[in-house]
Amino acid sequence: MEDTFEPRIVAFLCKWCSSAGSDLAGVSRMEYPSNVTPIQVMCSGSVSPLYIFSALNRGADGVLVSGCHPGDCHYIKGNYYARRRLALAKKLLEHIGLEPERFQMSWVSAAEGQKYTQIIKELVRELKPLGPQTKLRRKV
Amino acid sequence: MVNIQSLKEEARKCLQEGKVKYIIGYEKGADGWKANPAFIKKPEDVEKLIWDPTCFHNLARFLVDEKRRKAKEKQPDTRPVGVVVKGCDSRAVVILLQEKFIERNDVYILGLSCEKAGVVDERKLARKLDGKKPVKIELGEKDNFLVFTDDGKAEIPVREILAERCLECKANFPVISDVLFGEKTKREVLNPFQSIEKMESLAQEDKWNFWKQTLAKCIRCYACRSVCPMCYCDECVSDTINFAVTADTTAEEKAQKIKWLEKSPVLSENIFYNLVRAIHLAGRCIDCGECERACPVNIPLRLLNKKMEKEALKLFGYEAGFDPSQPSLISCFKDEDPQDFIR
Amino acid sequence: MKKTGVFICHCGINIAGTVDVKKVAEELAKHPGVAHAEDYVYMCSDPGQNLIIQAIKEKKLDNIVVACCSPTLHETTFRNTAKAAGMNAFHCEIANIREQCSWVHKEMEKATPKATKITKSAVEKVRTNEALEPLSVPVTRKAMVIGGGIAGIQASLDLATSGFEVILVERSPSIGGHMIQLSETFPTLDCSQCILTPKMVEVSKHPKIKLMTYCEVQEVSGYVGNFKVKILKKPTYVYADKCTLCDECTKVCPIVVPNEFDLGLTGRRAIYIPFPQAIPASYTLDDKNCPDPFTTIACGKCADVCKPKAIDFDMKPQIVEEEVGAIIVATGFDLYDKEKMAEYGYGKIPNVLDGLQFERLCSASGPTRGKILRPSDHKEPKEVVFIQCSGSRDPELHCPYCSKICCMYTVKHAMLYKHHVHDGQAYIFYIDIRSGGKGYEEFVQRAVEEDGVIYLRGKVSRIFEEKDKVKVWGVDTLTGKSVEIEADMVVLAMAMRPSKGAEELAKKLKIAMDKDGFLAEAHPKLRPVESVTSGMFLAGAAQAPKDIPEAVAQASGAASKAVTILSQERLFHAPTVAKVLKNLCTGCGMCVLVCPYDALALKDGKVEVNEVLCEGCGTCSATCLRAAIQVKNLTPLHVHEMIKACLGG
Amino acid sequence: MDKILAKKDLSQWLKKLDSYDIYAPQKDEDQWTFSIVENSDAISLDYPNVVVPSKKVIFPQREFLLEFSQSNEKGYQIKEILPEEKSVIILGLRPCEGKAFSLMDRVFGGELKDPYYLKRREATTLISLSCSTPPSPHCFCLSVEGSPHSKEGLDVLLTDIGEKFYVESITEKGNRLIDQAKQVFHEPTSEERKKVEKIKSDAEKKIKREIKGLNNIPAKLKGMFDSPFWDEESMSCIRCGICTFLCPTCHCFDINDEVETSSPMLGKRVRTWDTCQFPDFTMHSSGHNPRPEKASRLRQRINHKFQYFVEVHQKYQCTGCGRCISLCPVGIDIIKVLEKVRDYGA
Repeated sequence: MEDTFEPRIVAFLCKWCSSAGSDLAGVSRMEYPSNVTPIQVMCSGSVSPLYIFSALNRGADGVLVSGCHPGDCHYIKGNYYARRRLALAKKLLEHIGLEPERFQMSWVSAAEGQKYTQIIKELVRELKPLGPQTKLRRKV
Repeated sequence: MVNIQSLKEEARKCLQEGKVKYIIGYEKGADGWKANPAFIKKPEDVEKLIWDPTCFHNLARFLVDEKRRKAKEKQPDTRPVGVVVKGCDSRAVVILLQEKFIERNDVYILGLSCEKAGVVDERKLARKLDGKKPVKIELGEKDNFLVFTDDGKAEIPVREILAERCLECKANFPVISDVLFGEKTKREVLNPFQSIEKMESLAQEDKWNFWKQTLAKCIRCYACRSVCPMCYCDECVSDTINFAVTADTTAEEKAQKIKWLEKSPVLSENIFYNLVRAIHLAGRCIDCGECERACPVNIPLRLLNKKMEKEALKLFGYEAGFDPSQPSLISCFKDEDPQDFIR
Repeated sequence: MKKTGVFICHCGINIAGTVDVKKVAEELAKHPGVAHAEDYVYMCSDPGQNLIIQAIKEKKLDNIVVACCSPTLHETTFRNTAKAAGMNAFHCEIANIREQCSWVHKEMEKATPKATKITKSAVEKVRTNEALEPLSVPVTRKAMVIGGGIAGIQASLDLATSGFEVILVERSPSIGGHMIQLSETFPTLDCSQCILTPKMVEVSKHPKIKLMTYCEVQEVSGYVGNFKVKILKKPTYVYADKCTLCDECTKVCPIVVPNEFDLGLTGRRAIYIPFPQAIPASYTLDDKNCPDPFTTIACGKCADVCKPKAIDFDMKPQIVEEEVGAIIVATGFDLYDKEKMAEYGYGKIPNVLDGLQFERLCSASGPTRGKILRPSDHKEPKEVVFIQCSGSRDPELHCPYCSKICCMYTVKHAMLYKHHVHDGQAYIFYIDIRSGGKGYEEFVQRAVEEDGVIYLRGKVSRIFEEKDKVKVWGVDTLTGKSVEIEADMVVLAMAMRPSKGAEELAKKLKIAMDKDGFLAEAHPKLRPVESVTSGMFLAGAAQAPKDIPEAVAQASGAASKAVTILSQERLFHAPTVAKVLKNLCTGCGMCVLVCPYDALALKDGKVEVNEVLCEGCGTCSATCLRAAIQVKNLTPLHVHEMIKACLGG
Repeated sequence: MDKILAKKDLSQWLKKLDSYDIYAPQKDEDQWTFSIVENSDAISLDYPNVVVPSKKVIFPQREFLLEFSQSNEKGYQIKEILPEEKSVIILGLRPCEGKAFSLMDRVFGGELKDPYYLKRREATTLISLSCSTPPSPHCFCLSVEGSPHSKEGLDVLLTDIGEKFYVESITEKGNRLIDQAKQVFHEPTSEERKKVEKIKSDAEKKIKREIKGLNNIPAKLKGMFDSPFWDEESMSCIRCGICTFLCPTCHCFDINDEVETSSPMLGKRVRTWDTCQFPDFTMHSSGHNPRPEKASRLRQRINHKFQYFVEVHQKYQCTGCGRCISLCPVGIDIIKVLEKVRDYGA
């Protein structure tokens, strides 16, 4: 399972820091696994818990939300709201028995291509042993 | 001790003086022992009002209907509505005020203190009586309930049949009211989160197996959201069609209704619905426990809401329903909010 | 069904090298609603763009997706291409399959499906987009500059000379900032006041500059091009127009307090003129010290002796309201707090000074008329120890960052000292010497070679007083020996901090600060003089420690940035702002609380968006429990569709 | 055909029927549910009303109608999905639920035939247990042309006569089941015949609740359509779906397309229970909602059961099982409502 299974990960990246950071990773030709499909949002503060639930419901094996470091938010405080809102969502998902690794958050600045690369690598490494996420996935 | 007579008197006065439109209280239900919501319009009807350990309902829920009704009236009667509230219900009123759903002068709050008790848990009671049919329940003198059944009377210690939510209640008397009946006797609550701690101690997989079985039972009758005063949205994000629609709603807007989850009562969609409800009630749920009581298939919904309540307190020092002027849980933050879970 | 066109760029081999672009095109052609899909070697080239325009026209496409590099690079290019083909700009979306795909993966069989997903998700997004036109607002062609130091002065002059009205707000009684306190400046050693005062005079004389000293910005509302500012005019109790500068008042004033201009090395009266060349040249009665806080008696002597009757004790604070189109923040710096450097005896031992105090000692206009005498006994110090990085580069205890100018001004200090005291010896404790800058390294060399300044690499462990000496214990990490110097005076190159009150101001202006409290620029490289809030610009040490030439350069940069706004009749604002679905809104006001820009307000129980204030961050929409407020073209529906596409669902 | 079956032999009989999926009431914490029998000891026939009635077996809350796909090459494609051929037994449902099926037969088997329902109904044999004591304090079957031992809609009716069941086979389907295990069935003795009659008549006496003068109500309702009565009565209604979802006779449904993947487009058309109590039940795409208030929805529920259905099928669409009364979170009592209708304006 571990070596064959390729987790499908959705990453919500804020435009100004994390998406820019992931662009930098590209510009610097860093390499990381291809499991993550990014969705660019304006600010991590705009990520509703529904987005995470929906991604898991649609069969994501893992979800990442990444924004600017506290204090660096392009919109001054959006990431602080994200931090609070998504902490609750994470607790809730773990409460119903979802593996904590399945939903994670990170702060990645526009200068942290290296960190972004690292996070994706770790994310994939952690998700592989878990196998496919079937708990919240819809079966039509 | 709450004096029901003085409640009736106050109610009568309000109605006679035309100070309120009507009064939402409790009356004996058809089956003879449980309370039902009562809508008292005439002074003479105040005699119907009762107060006993079966007054489960969170009557703040009906303020939502009242607002909708008023919105439709041509010349709305702007007098307040009188509403009887327990401690938990009063906190629901606080949330409705905090979220500007109602204004303070829309309601005349008749507060009842639960004092040393609260409401009974029907299921616990049924187990106790096993088969016997209750006809009347009263709060006894010494921390017990007097349960009258078709054959005689039983004295049951409060703790044994009291509803979980009352055992964990943070304020067993109204935090907001225009008149208060009964004493503000703070009941000692050892651990307000007892019920979920067992749950929390489980391994991830056991948690999952528990919820898998439990939520598979959900028939999506939506009694939980229907009975909840906080679920006042005209259109719920989990509804698959939009009906908060007016003449000027464009076809495009209608087409844009998102189908986050399917109507099918299958596990994945049931979980989605319950996750959405739990997260939307975070920092808003005041643990009146009505959702859990109303659920026909016994889903322990408090275990979801209580978890959010606990985290709100633990992570952000936030308690719902005590201060209408405070910003709601997710519309504020502190610089020192925890972020150890963030890479 | 809407017809979508998809255009996949090879970017030479940048994309095609790791992504099978043909395959992506095939896959997308199968995607419902995709009426056209093709790949091309360089989509951004003229032929590439023409091919897009052609396809739009021939296939009557409703919207297009260009799968290429990051939208930060060519989004504008292709949106203009779409416009050229008569399509609304917002019916064009970019799928980033280079930076976020081809450049970070090696195997084609993995990069290709990912590129496909990214492109499909862009297709789903563009299909959900609505056509939008930029919002346009008129511009108030007038600027405000906050802070009257060299940066503020330079910015004001540049703006005024470009023909725009400027309001220069300074909280102290005179402009000039810290630069006016300096004696000489490195590396040229020309006199600071001599080069600054002409600019100060120019400011005071310039017809387009409204100078507002002893004033503070109290409230800022509005948005780029249309800010409304409330300025608090603190009472000076002296009518500048009547005052003849006869100085009679100070002679009779009984109250003496430490003189800020000399950093407490001298005293001044409660009624005073900050320094001889102050602009505006006028006296100020400082009401913190008069009436005497202890006796609470206002003696009134000054008023008695004032022939022109320029003094008015009943002068009241005023609020002045102004409208401006752009704001430049140049609030400068302060030195690191005395208290925090107690370990170096700073503030306790009279002969331990900070850099600015030393500047005053060297300055011809200073307390000692330019003679270097130590404060305790006015003797000439024969041995002086200069300590760099006092408070800088010390993440554990003090400031983590490098204050940048200390290396240079310490060299200057040592040199000036030698020029005054030829038989004296100067020691400098340092971690590194950072002398990047025109003529800087040569300057350092000169100090060592010509003036015999002794550099000791290492940190000072202890400073204490012994008899009339200041003992300095330290280590020379190069020789490994511990050093003990019996100094007559110690000068600390204190760290630079954002000036006091900068944080408060930043909150009023709604501009971000970095972790050290300096004002944050919009982009560290590409937008170094813009704040994150459009229409507000940064200049000088308020943004980061910097020396005079840098401050001046940034000031001119900020000014020209401001001109890009002021020079326009109307401004255009991105139309991807929040919209309210009135049927769903219950008026709970949660979104109003979270909006960083005060762009939302409740009206008749529903929320309303001030579109020009809204920056489209979407925090409101994630807060709303009923999705009643959404950002145009990035609504929950957009995200929902993108999620589905990303997961092949 | 009447028989006797010793209770201890029930499991034997069921063994013989292992080709069937057997649904029977089984206890799960405080509640009973109809679920497939894994081992016959789990069956508990002495139970109060099962919360979710056995209608869920023949009229499932969710069922597939067809699957569809769409691609740029093949265009749209559709394939019907019919219920799988599988014989089913529902054991131990109450007579009122059997009656409920007979009512639903009129809906799904009328001039418009519903293949999904009918196929399942055909494949299902109903073995009911008559109520010697009312399974709910709110039973009122006698008032709505039912009885604790009604055979309507059933194939077999069991009556508990102590150590044994008195077995009455009503249909061919019923006979077939009994024939599969002849040896465990015996001819009833005349005592046993008397005993069962006695038990049945006693059972009727034990039913506490009733509505008098129900026959005038349909006409009365007709006249009360626009009456403010409904506003009054619905004040406490919270517009949840309990009363209708859990009513053995309620059969309204909604149809949705559940899309599996959108590229290529693939999905199923799904039928799920719906209820007149939900505000979106009557929502028109125009935005017009003919039943915007809960008053009109409570009225609909009562009118459908006691006026419209009567007009079309000459039957009340109610079996008196009492679920809607005992499960309503705010204690709305259909009997009280009907009595008030009866006495309204009198």
